[in-house]
Amino acid sequence: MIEFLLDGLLVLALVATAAAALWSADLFRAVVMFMAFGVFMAAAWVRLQAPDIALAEAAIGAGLTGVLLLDAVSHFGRGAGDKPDPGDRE
Amino acid sequence: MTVPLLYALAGTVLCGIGLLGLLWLSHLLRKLLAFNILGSGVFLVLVGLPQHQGGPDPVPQALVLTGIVVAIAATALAVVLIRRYYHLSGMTSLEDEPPARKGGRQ
Amino acid sequence: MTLYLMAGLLFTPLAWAVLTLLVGFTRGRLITWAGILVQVLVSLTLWLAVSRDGGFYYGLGGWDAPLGIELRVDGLAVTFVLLTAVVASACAIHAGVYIDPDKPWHRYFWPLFWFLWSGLNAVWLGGDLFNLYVGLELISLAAVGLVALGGSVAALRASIRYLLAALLGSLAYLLGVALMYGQFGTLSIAGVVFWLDQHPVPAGSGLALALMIAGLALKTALFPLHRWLPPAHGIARSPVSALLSALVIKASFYIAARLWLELGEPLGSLAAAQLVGLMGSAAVVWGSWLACRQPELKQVVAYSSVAQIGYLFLLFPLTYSVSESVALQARQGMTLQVISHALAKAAMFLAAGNLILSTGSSRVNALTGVSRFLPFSLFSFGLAGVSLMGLPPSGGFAAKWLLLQASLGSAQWWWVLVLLAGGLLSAVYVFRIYRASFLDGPETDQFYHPPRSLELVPMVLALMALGLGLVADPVLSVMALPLEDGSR
Amino acid sequence: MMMGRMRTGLIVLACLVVTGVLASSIWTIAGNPAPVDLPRMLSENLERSGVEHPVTAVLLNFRSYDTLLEIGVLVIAGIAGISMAETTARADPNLRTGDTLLYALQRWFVPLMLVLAGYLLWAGADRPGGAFQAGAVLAAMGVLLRLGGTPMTFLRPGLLLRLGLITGFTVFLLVAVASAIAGEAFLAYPPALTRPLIVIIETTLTLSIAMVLLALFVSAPVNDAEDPDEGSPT
Repeated sequence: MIEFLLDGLLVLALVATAAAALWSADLFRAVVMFMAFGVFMAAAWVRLQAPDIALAEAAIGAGLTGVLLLDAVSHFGRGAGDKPDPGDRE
Repeated sequence: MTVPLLYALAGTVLCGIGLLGLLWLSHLLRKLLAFNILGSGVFLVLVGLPQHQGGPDPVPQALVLTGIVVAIAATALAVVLIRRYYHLSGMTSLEDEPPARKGGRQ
Repeated sequence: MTLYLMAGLLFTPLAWAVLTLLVGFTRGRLITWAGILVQVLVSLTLWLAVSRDGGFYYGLGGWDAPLGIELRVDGLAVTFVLLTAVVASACAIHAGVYIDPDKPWHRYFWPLFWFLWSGLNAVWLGGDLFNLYVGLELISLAAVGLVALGGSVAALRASIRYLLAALLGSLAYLLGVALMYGQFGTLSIAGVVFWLDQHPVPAGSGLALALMIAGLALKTALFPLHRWLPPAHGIARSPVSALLSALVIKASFYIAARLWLELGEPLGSLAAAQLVGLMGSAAVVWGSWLACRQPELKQVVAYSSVAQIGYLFLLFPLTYSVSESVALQARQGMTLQVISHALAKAAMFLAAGNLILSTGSSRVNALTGVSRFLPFSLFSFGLAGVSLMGLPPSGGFAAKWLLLQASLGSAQWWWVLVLLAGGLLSAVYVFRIYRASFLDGPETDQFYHPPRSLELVPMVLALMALGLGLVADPVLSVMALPLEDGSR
Repeated sequence: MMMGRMRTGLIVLACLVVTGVLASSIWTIAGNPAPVDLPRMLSENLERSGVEHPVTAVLLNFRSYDTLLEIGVLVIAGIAGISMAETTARADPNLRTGDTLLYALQRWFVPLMLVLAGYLLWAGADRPGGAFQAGAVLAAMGVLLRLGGTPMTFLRPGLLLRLGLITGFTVFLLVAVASAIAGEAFLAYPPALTRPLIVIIETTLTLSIAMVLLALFVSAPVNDAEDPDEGSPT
């Protein structure tokens, strides 16, 4: 029972960080949320008995992709395009 | 309901979120984040669904490792393209026509 | 013997990608010519071997499916391997002269080109669902890299858009693969077909096929998912456009068609088949209509690709719950349409590149008076147009004739209207180019003469497209060869 | 504005429908057992694969063709990336050398990561780990060094970089074709040499994977020279 609770919480955290990564107002924050999402994904892979993927996800998903995107965000500058900016202005 | 099935269903939700982000958001970096989230959702389904009955299955796990490497390659390439695009045009989305170039394409 | 041929076929493009990466553009061109020679010889020999002895399965790494990856070497696959060898060689020869060797980034053209070729071969031969995914990604990334090469704003815009569409399509396909694996426990297409032959269709397996075909339709730019194609194909260097339009979009279509032909009957539905056919028809009409209205030459050709892709998707309704003979006609029509469009469209893009080189402008209006200076490239363009319009004796005519017969044979007359409308509209956009070039303009003496070799390549391709109708029967007989089960 | 609302609504609706259909389909599929038991076949053949860890066996033996092509994808991304990079060496003004936190991170993490990468690579044969994870850690280490201001001249587009990008791929490819020349199938390792060959492939792959990822990170911007494209009016 307690295990299911744990898994449920992890799933909730995954969904919440994914949504936050896409819709937080600040781009920098969005990428940090994405890195948190990567960490939770790594945990999910451990729960799925896939340690290989967990390692790869932690190194690539959370680490490398995150740094790559953070670097890009700093290139864009914090001011430029940091609104969620939905494409519905016609 | 088993643990792998739970994660497979979580994968579908992530797919939905990722798809929504990819279609709705216009900032290119956000689209890229959405692509990665969509990919993670697909990977969860790929591993979770077969493990629901059979226990750990190394084949989809290996496939996901391959998929992750392909995803990082695509992401890194996209970042290079997007950064250069921003550097040259000052734009972060594909929505507006670039000022230098009017008409020509419908 | 065939074992060595297979190894050569898989090894050569990858090895040449490595070799050309290490040298500059000019030396890369020389190396590429050697590679083309090897690859064409290997492809041709393999085609002859298969047409004599029949197809076989080739287990990579010595492992058979489902544990390992099996390649499926049958008549259709080797025909497309040979087609790729012809078209890619032509584009490479053209590119060797066309592309400016002094720009430092053009050294990366050759390795990307060879990776693209290896990806195409992987897709034609692939018999494993996940391996096809990797092959698709190989093709997409190489194609995006080729479009972006040089990196002007417009090229970057087009390539980012192309990349995002291609990635979304791949993920949809991969999701379908995940469902297939969850359902059947195997990734081998033959394994799934074998199991479905003997068991009732399990519930919930239609979605996997739908997802895969939807993703592939996006990558093939089927209407209404076509909007990424014209910018990408229009902005790239002409030899790259030719590769993209002739071969790259065919790869994803080929997988969709294979999946539909093998799994469509058990897993598909009549509504889905008709829907795909409807989208194809809309593509034919809408793409041709827009092609008539584009101000830029290469956009005309790109929108013509959107239209010609539409014909291919008529395969779906024409093979679902129809008689065996009708399905055979539809399959043959599809094959001929792929081949003739590949040849004709490559010829057209290469000729368009020559015209742009000669007039110094990409606009249709700028062609005014060019007919007096560049009749050869213009002639190639027109010959290719004949095949696109579907006039006899071209390959396009044979393809559309077969599709027409299949429509009538299965009493689906509404596709006949599409075939006719598409033919008429394509005549309009081809003649529009001609009219522009035969007008007399004020400044008719400032044209640059491209080298003869540039003009020769599209002509050869256009003549092949034209002559395909005459040799359709032998080509189709190879394609219909069954697989030898004993060689597994 | 009205159109925009409608479009947004449609997109949200479509995504909800996709999610719902997908979830219900997964629920149905999860109900029936898969007819082919691949994990069992795998464990039966594991001995012949040369490594003890099943995931590594799948990646580098049973489905090695996938891996070969996948490294190809990585190399393509690297090529396309460096085709956009500067061709002349120039110091990157964006490097943040003065950051003390970064310096501390570097001092502690870099040796740790190096050890970790080595361990992951070595562990791959019989435990979780392998070339990809090790390569990624190595690349992350490089990124850290780069952010700290190490110039990394070997990442300038030049022959050295291109050699580094493809070394792993080339070794893999040569092994694949050597077995084919010996009369086996493409990529079939000779039984006696399976394990050493896999180790060699993994080691060179680790270096190349790290190199590609690092090159993509470093080459991200910025080169002002451009080609006039064919599609634009002149």
